[in-house]
Amino acid sequence: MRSTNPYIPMPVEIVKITDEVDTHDIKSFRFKFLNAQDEARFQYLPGQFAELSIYGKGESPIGIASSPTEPGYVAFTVQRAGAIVPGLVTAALHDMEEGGRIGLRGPLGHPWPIEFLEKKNIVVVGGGFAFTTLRSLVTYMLHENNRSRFGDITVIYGARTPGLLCYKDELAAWEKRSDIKTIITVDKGNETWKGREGFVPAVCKDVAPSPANAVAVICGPPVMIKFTLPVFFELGFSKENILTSLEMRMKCGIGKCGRCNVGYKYVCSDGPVFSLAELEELPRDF
Amino acid sequence: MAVSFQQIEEKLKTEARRLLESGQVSLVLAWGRGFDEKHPMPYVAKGASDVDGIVFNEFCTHNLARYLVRYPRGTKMAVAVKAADSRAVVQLIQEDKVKRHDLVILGIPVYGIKNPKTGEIIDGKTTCGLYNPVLYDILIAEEVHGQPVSSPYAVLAEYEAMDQDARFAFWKKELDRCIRCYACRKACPMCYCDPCFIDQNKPKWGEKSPETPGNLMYHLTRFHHLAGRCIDCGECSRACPVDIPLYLFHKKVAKECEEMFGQAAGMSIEDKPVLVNFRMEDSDKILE
Amino acid sequence: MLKKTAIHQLSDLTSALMGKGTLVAPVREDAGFNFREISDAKQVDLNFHNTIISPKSVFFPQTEDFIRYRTGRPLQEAETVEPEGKPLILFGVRPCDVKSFEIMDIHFSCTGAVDPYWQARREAATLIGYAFDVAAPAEPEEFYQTLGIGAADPEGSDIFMVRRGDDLILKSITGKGEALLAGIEGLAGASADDGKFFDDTVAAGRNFKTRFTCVDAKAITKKLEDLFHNTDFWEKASNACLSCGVCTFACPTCYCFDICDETLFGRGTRRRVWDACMFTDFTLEASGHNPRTKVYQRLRQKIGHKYSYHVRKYGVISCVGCGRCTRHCPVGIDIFSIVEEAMKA
Amino acid sequence: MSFEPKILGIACNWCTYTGADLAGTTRLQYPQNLRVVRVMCSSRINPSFIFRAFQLGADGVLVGGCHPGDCHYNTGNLYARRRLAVTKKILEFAGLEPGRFRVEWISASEGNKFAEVVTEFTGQIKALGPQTKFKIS
Repeated sequence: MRSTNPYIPMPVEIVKITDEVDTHDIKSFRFKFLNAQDEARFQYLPGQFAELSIYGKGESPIGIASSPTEPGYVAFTVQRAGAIVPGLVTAALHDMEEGGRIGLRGPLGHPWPIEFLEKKNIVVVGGGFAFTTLRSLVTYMLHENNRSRFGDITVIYGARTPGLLCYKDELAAWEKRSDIKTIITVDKGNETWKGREGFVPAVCKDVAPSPANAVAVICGPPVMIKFTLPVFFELGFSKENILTSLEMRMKCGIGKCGRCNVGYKYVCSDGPVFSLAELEELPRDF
Repeated sequence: MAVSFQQIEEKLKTEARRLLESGQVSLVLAWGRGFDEKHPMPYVAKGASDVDGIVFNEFCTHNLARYLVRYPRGTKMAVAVKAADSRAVVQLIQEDKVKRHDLVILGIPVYGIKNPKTGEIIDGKTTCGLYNPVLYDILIAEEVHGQPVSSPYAVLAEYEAMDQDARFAFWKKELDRCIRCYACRKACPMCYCDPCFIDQNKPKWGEKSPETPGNLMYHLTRFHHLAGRCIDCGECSRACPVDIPLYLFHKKVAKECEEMFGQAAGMSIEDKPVLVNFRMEDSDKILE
Repeated sequence: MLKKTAIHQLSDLTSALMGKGTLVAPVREDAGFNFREISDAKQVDLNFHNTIISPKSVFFPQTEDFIRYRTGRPLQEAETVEPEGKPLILFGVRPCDVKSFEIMDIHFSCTGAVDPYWQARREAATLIGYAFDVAAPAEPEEFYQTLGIGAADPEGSDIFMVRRGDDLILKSITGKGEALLAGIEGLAGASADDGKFFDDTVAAGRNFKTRFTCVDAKAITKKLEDLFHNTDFWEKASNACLSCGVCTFACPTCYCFDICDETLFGRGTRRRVWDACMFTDFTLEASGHNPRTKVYQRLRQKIGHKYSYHVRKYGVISCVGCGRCTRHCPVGIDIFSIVEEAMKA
Repeated sequence: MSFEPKILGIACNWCTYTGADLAGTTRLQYPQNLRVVRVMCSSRINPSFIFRAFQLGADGVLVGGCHPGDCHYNTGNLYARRRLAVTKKILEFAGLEPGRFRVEWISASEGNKFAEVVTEFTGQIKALGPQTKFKIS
């Protein structure tokens, strides 16, 4: 019998590594489970995360980038940490090759509230590599079985430079589709960049998605979130209809270790997805 | 002549009020009321209205120099110091963590301070045993003279006489008790590194769990980091919830440094800390 | 069931208990008393007021291994350390500490994910509580009365002990306790007078005065929420705080831990180690962002967590007033004084 | 079986390490118990290296640097001398046998001295027996 001990990771193997950006510090990893029963147990929805576990290094909580509509693997987009805090796990993962094996613990946390999003128009706003769980959400919604459950889908995605956009092939594919409006922007373009230039909040203001029956799902670096939230508020989105995902240092991922405690919530087990209305209830301690 | 704690308290209040009212300093570090008589607390007066909260009694053990590094550089501060505490201030000035001209040092010559936990008088056994501050701007009481003066290192004789194995057994027993709450380093006026070496994970210097290997690494390295810097205030040992006599090791290292380099920590702001200094005439004898 | 034994025959009782399972009891050590696993029945010493570190370490040890592995070996060879459920007898626990287990149960095994290590040990344990001496005054640091805990509350214990002169009266409180007590030979039967003494002590324990009286959980929860942005208040409260971890390590209801990997000579363990919200790097994220860089923010988190967030999440204050944090604080910070100040602010 | 100690050597790049090279190229015989780590200067040695070496099972630690006054960086070994002297006192007071830690100044031309020091130090460690106090079991 397999252990149901929540602290024990499941073994997975790297089946594909994609170098996402031109600075080579963000890679996507596809994992397949080594045990079929683990795969059956790993039932997740977009917005959840998992602990990537490398023995000898530690664990690192990362949002799931794949969608449950993509069977056979689970994917994560991981940035090599280390600019300020040495990231042991992410560095070790980045040094691994296809065929390498690590541990996976999850799925953890609450997903984007899919039922709440149904029948509504969805505005997905992402910045930089925080787009991972949004990529999962968009892929989920665009799946042929799911597309009819949602209204209009608008994606606004920005990065600092064209080279720093993740999932370039998929973005290109989305741009060609008629059932999703895709707006890509970069802070500063280059010679070959023919798309938009401008910061995400400004672009949101410019695009001005209608708040009618709409939910904004926002994920990005803190400064982007800080300036984007008011834009949507001004556009008329209610606080309940603005969703975001909180970042906080985590260890156990199951609401036991106390580290991600903010007010009466544990970000890991009560979040990481919160609406703006819920966030305003919490002390500003994150 | 007996020390009057009451008079010291009054004088501290007077000086604190004067300094705050004149705007000469923006805060005064002193002691204030705790939850009972026996437990006065470090206290910060930021305005004349806070001054009444200042107390001074026989249980004011804390070394307030510890708080100097908490405030932004350039903050004008007054700090109340007993003898050992003043050495910590001197040492911090030597290490350029605070500027002399930002400080008003309120020196308190005193004896008979007691450890609230044990009720014992704190003397040369667990501290440097000095009575008078080595550096001050304002003297809060008359200098203490005529009290017995003992070597702060006398207490070491018993441990130095032990053979290697007995001494190792002694330290193993003491250090194994450590629960790694880090009260010692947090109470220490000279422990200001952020992050502390033991909290680093790359390189990882020692284990985080409170077991022999990590405990030994943490404490030996900490003793080393304080070599020639420890001013022997004894705060680490008083802070320790499991009563590890850290002061013994610090005293030993201080004694060796004094003998080898001819300089005690925190005695003059002209000095340089001994381990960031050298003399051409240093001898290889110290390595023997 | 009511039994008694003479104090000087305590080692007979403890050696009988050792035959029933692992015995953990107070032991006199260099720095004071602590709960330890007993190897010699004579080690047990009931002449203590309370232990330095709380007995939470019996169920939630400071270091707990989850996985043992070898580096460079296939992942599947890693060995899971399964939670142990061997019979355990925890002897001589003070009522406030008994209460702390109930509070920890809510967090570890009754809400959300179940912590298998805590649960297994807890289920396998028989608790033998021990009343404070209600004839002597409380120590100045204690305030369990404030939180509605009596000095001789038998609730939560399986067996509860009261000292009467040179005798120790033992009463079974639960079925589990009764079964254990019935299985111990050599105990004397207690008289009706002893029974009355026991009940009187419990009653006296309810009226026993520690510092402070009565704190309303709802009121303090709200108050601390309102005070969150009052930086002046928190800076004042934390002026002396060194941000070491004594208070949290000694606390019976602090449960924060770190999960870390320690590897030596190719052998490694994934383990949890107690951590403290007072440490600077507690909330340091991989991005370098740290929401609590200042001492006042960390002290606010600690007090807020115990007296406000925990109440809102789990319905109870996460404090039992044992006074350990105050007793061991190197600078004499007293959590209850801060709570009192907060109520007044 | 006779005891073959594990000895950690930490040698400065400019003098002792080169001296060790010279000992090798001149085919001097000395015990093979020493494992040498090269550092750029003896003052680069963090005392924690030495504590850790003993924890990880070193029976002895030998530090080699330039003669005082000859440091490639002018003053590095003068700082190192003071620091390592303190390290030695700390190890001693912690209860480790004093003979297990030694600092020697060996220049690039002193291949002979290198071989002699290693021979003598190895003999000394052999006499002391295995180091068990700090070693993590």
